[in-house]
Amino acid sequence: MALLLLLYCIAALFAAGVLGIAIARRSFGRVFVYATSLIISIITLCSAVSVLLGIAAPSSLRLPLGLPWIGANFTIDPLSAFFLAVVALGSAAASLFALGYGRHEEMPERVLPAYPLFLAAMQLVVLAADAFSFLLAWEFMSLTSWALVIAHHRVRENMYAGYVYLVMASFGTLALLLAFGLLAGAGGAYGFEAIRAASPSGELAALVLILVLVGAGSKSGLVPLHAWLPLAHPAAPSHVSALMSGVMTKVAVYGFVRIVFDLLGPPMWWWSVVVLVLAGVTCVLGVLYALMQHDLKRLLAYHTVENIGIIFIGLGLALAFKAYDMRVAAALALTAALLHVLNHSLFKSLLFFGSGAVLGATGERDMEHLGGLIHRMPQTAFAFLVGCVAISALPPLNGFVSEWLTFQAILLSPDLPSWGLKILVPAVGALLALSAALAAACFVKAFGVTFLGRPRTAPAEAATETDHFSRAAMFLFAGLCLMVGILPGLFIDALAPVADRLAGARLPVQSTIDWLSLVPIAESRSSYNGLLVFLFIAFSGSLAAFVIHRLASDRLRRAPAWDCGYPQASPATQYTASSFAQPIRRVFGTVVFHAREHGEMPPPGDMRPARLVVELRDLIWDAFYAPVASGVTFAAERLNRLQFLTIRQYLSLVFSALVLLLLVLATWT
Amino acid sequence: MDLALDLAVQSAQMLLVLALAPLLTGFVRKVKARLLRRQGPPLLQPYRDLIRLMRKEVIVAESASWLFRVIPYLIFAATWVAAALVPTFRTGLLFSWTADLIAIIALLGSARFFLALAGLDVGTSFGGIGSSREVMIASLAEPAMLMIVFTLALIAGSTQLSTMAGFMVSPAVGLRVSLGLALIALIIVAIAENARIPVDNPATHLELTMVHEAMVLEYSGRHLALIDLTAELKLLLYISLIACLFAPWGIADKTAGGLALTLGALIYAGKLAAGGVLLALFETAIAKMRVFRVPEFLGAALMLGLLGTLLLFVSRSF
Amino acid sequence: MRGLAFDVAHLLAGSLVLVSFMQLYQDRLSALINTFALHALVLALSVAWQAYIQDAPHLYLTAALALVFKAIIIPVALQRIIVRLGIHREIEKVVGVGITMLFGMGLVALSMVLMLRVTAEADPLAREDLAFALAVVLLGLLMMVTRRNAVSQVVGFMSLENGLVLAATGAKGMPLVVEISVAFSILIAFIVIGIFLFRIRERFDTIDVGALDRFRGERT
Amino acid sequence: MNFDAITAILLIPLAAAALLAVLPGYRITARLNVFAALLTCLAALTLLFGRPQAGAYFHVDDLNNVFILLTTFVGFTTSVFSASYIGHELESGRLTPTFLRFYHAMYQLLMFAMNLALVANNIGLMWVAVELATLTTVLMVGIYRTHEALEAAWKYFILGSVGIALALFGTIMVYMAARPVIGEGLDAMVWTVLVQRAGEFDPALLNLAFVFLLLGYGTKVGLAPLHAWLPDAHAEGPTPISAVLSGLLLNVALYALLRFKMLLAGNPGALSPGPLMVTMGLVSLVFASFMLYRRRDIKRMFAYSSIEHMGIITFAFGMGGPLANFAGLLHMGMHSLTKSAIFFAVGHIAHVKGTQKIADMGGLTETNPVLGWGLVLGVVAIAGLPPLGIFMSEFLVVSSTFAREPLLAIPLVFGILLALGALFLRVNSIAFGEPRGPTMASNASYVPMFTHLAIVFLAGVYLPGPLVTWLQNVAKLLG
Repeated sequence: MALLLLLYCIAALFAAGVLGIAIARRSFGRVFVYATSLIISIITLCSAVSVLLGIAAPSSLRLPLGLPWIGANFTIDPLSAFFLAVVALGSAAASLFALGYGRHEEMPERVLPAYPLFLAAMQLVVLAADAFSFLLAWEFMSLTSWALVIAHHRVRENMYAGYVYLVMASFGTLALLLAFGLLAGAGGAYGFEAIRAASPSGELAALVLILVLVGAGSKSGLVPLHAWLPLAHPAAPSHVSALMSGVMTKVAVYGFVRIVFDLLGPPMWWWSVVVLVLAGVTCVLGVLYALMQHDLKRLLAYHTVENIGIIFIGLGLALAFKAYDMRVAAALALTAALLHVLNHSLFKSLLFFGSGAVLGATGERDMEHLGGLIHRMPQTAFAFLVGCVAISALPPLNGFVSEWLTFQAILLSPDLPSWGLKILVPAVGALLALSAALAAACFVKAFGVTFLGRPRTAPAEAATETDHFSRAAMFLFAGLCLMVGILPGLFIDALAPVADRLAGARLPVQSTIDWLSLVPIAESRSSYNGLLVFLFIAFSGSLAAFVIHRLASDRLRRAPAWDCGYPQASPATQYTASSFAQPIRRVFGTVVFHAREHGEMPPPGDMRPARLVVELRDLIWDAFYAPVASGVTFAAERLNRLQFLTIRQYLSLVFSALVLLLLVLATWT
Repeated sequence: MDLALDLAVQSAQMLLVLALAPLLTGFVRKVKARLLRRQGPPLLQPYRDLIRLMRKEVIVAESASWLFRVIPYLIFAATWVAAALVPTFRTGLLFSWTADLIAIIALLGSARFFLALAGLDVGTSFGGIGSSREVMIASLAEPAMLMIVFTLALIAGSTQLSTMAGFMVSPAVGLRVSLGLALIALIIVAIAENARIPVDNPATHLELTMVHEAMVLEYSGRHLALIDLTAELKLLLYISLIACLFAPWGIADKTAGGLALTLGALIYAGKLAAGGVLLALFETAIAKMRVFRVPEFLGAALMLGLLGTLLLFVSRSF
Repeated sequence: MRGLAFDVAHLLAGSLVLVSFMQLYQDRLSALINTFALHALVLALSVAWQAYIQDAPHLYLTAALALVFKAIIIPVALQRIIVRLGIHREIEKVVGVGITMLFGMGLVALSMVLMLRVTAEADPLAREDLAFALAVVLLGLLMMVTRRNAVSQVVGFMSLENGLVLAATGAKGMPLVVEISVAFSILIAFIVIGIFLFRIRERFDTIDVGALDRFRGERT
Repeated sequence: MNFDAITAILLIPLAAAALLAVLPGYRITARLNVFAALLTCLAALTLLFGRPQAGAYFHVDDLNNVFILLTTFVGFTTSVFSASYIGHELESGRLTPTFLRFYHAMYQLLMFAMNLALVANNIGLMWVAVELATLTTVLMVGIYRTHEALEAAWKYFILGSVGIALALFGTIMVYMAARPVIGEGLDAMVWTVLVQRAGEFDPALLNLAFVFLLLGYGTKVGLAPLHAWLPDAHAEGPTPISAVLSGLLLNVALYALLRFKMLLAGNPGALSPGPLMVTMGLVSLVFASFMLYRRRDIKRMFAYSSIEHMGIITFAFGMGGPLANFAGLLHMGMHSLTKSAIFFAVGHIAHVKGTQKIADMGGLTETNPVLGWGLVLGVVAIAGLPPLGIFMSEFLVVSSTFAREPLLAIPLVFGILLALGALFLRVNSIAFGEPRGPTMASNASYVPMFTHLAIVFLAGVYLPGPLVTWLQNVAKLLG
């Protein structure tokens, strides 16, 4: 009985959290909490995978908790099993990483209790099978992660980040609450079964879609609801950042998929237009924002926004195909999206682990203060490099596979009857291509500035390789990135039941194709074999090396770098992150960020150096958030006068209320 | 038997591209020189250069990391594999299904990714300038390339080069606006990708104007040789790509016998020569543009590609 | 007899409304307090008359209460307060008399309209009575709103409460009337004592409620 | 009448009040106070097992049974809290022993008044009880004799009296409406009789009556724009009284309102009270949420949050229907428990920090972890975050409303979100960040606070079946 076991695991996590309050300050507290989380996550992972592979049967369970007349319902079906596996995998790695990384934590009493609760909440969301339990878990997830974000509460930015995060999260939850209100109807049939049975009518369903898009979007970071994400994710301790970016956003995606693909009934074609446009904008804006950052963790957070965009492109395509009952195409798009969910959770967690290791070793998040770490932290550097290649969608790693599948799905768009989509989808494809290329640029910058070159500051100079727990976690995920990249067929087959359930069709079985290559539709149409590509590259590369070293020379001399006649140029003369991004900023930034740069010349006699000042403006914040904030402030300011009236004026308020009501009564018939 | 033949052809192609690449570069140089009424270096000069460099010892900067030494082999391998999968004189190569056009482009992308990293590794400002400009150019060239792929793939209903080439020779194609746009875009991208004039000047060493050369400034000896060879391979790859997509005539197909193969090979050589001449003509006719004009140049390519894709739906309805 | 009973009750109630208007008209405190005494007197009469026609002896108690407490003790007390405060000929209005009067008219009309909606089978006496009582209540409230001085606000409150008593006594056979009127008298006593309190402890140099603002919280 | 639970819950506080008025000494009186409250609570518990049948003056049905239990329980826990609180006040010299005696007497008197209002079957009696409760609280609000306290008391007093007057007028009119049907005399004021024959009353009179009752009792509930007394009364009075005010008195007033709403609901000709209550509820909610942003005094802030929640509850009852009513009842109970818990915390915080100014507090979770996290937990609960009880009730209100009246749900959600934003804006600066302001040791007992929070948490995840069926009956009763 997989489900029962899973629920026991969740209960154990809760217990660990409560226990964590007591033992947080003790020496063994860290080890206990993280080890427990690790073990439980592994158990969860196993049972989830077993359900996904059909070894254990899907099942449902009803506990006498939550809403009395509905109870707390839990179900594990392929969809939730897949996402549960993603969650558990991420949690396991994060716990493993934290076993070592947690040593750097100066406020364990604020992290240790909330951490297992956060894990438990995420697993509960995926398992919940009625609106109340779902939203309860969902909001509890926000709450616990909020507690983790503000763990280092003395830092003002963290408090601000936590505040924005909590408000946005509640905003999203309320949107979902409204959506469920519509789905459940006035009778309050909150069970997913009942909702499925009563699929709402056209415009009602459309309203639900919008609300879900707002709710899940605000949690997963769809532009323009992403504002909290780059604030909150970096603020948390790195293993938690990894969880929030790599896993929690996926739970949000799960919410979207569950409601829109499962509960909401047949879609209309224009839904996909909404989703696709939002998604396309999201992925390009996300990567552009990222390019402008030089805070490593914030850069990664913005890339989460980009990848969420990519995932939602897949989902939007799936909606479009599903609306026209093109099942195989829908299955392809959905599979692409889900595979990218897995991939992103892998390499984003990996990258956050890497940044955490750097943070632990140097105490720096700002790339401008780093550099040359590849010499001092070679293993971390290698793992981070793998993550960079993967997230830049380069073969033979996993990021490329899912984006390749998405492109294949895009290439099926001509068969769509609707002209709007015919035109829109290739445009979205252009956006996707653009964001992929920009992502590569961005990670050249991230890796190059952080790990290559010469150290820019003393801490970077003094960095030492991180502990073996952290390295184990990183190499685990690096290996998985490679594995998904070269053997995608296995994972796609595992996703088949999900696609079957939600899209009504499945891709051809991949694992039986010779050479384990990837053939979504037909070999004449398109195929890709990561394994062979990997082997060819390895082979020809080593062949070249061998031949050259054998037949030509293998002599090597170390010498100072070519200095153009300016001896011992200081490390400050290296290219910095912002100077690296400058050409791209000039190409895109002037439009997207109103980027302005001007030289700041000190007056003659002033010894200050001349500086190049770059001004960027976040148009989305200016357009959506600033007005709301100022509006609320204004209204509060005005209404606040009512606090300072005289008794007589208060009486006149009462009096006018009375007269008003009497007048209403006099005119009422 | 059949498999053996396929294997033979496949390896033949791999060696062929490797062998022809320097020759093509030398040819282009020669033609340019003649156009400028110069004698020019002998055709085989590139081979000599390569061999000389191979023999030299490598000088590596103190601040360079292991990555710096691995990267040349890596990018060479990636480019070579990519080049090996483009049908040159025969379609339906044994491993053609390993990577479709998108994957080939992505392979070149990974090569560029690592080369850009190499530029940053030593920690001088030249490398930085080179890499940052390289990725800027790439960030526009790659989407443009993918748009071109879209156009062709939507026409041919496949991203598999063999299939596409096969479709292109078939009468079903007809003459289309989109194809024209795609061709122009592809040429622009090819020029940018191979760091030719007007985007970049492979001959210059005036740091501030160069991109590719700045990136590899720290390389020497066999590493430099590999990088040069890679660049030459890339040029060859792009020309044969254009050839196989837009002038697929004469490419032998899977069933073809020895005669057809040799014929295909000859035709292929002809195509390469033609491409080289055209390239040389173009390069002598035009001047290098400022770095920040390049985005507009490539933006045009991107627009053309997108336009081609969209126009499909109009022009298809004949 | 029935008709007479009705007319007298009607007359008394109506005159109560009239006196309320007189109160609105007053702008000097002492005059206002005297008018209020009259108000209380009329109320006492009307209550007594109700007691007579309903032959409900306990209502006489209420009448007596109204007479002694409201018509004599309270006015005297208030007079002494304002004399001590030296505000007995103070003119304090927020809104001009004319507007106040007009507004009062409007209120009376409103209460009439509202009452006429009541089905006639509820006996006319009670109905008319209630109409007047409502008018008196609203006028009292209006007075509290339009006066700035605490004393006159108290007066306004008391006339409002007179309206209540009128209504309560008009409601035939309503239990607890006496208790309620007693309770209210206590309430008023509290208010008056409150004013005394403020006066005795030298905290508020005037009992103009507006002055209380200085001590309102959160003003920084 | 024979001695039963009702008599007990009325007589015990009354006797205790009399006793406390004369007894000297802080220790004994505080103990006695707690003891009396406990006894009352126990007596109320017996109502679960057997209820005396309705008399002309008193009755107990499902509806007021809920309230009685809540009132007596919170009354008890608050008395425990007040024991530790008042001790500190005595040491710090803000209260003199005489005033202390007076305070305890008043506390029990208030308990008596509220219980009376709840068990009263006679609308006149109910009115008298509410008035009594108001007067006692007025006296307690002014107990510190500072300018602010007196001013707050005075404001409360005047506004309260007007409210009382309006309520009485409404009550009289209900009688007038009932008399022709039921006949003169006591019966026409007995609620159980009224509700049976409400259908035959004159609708116009009932409407008029309800308007007055809504404004009269609404003043006590603290609905905007009748709320003016509430924030200052909470801010300036002793904290236990703030807790009782927010947790209980508002509920009692709302209870009175509900009784009359049921009368109107029983009459086909009368206007449906729903829209009125919904409007006032929404106005209060949004208004209070906006007011939360500018607060500098911690107690005043939570007073405004009480207004906000009263708005939500009124809205829920205004919407009607089984779901909304259930949610309203649940929300009422949860709010009483949570808000009083918060005020417990606030009381201790004010002692620890020696001030009520939010600006002078900071980093409480570091300086006083238990207190700080208690406050955070309370705010989390009051902001409607899971897994605490208010989340459940808000879930039900919002979702059921949106399904029925989408346009009404929008301002509701807006107000809730607004309030959450304001509350966390403040609690962030109080509980987190660099520690600010002085920190004195506090010998407070956190038992009451965490008892309440524990109950709220339990209710959030698990409601026992009997309780649910009971609340559902009440919800049906409310129509």
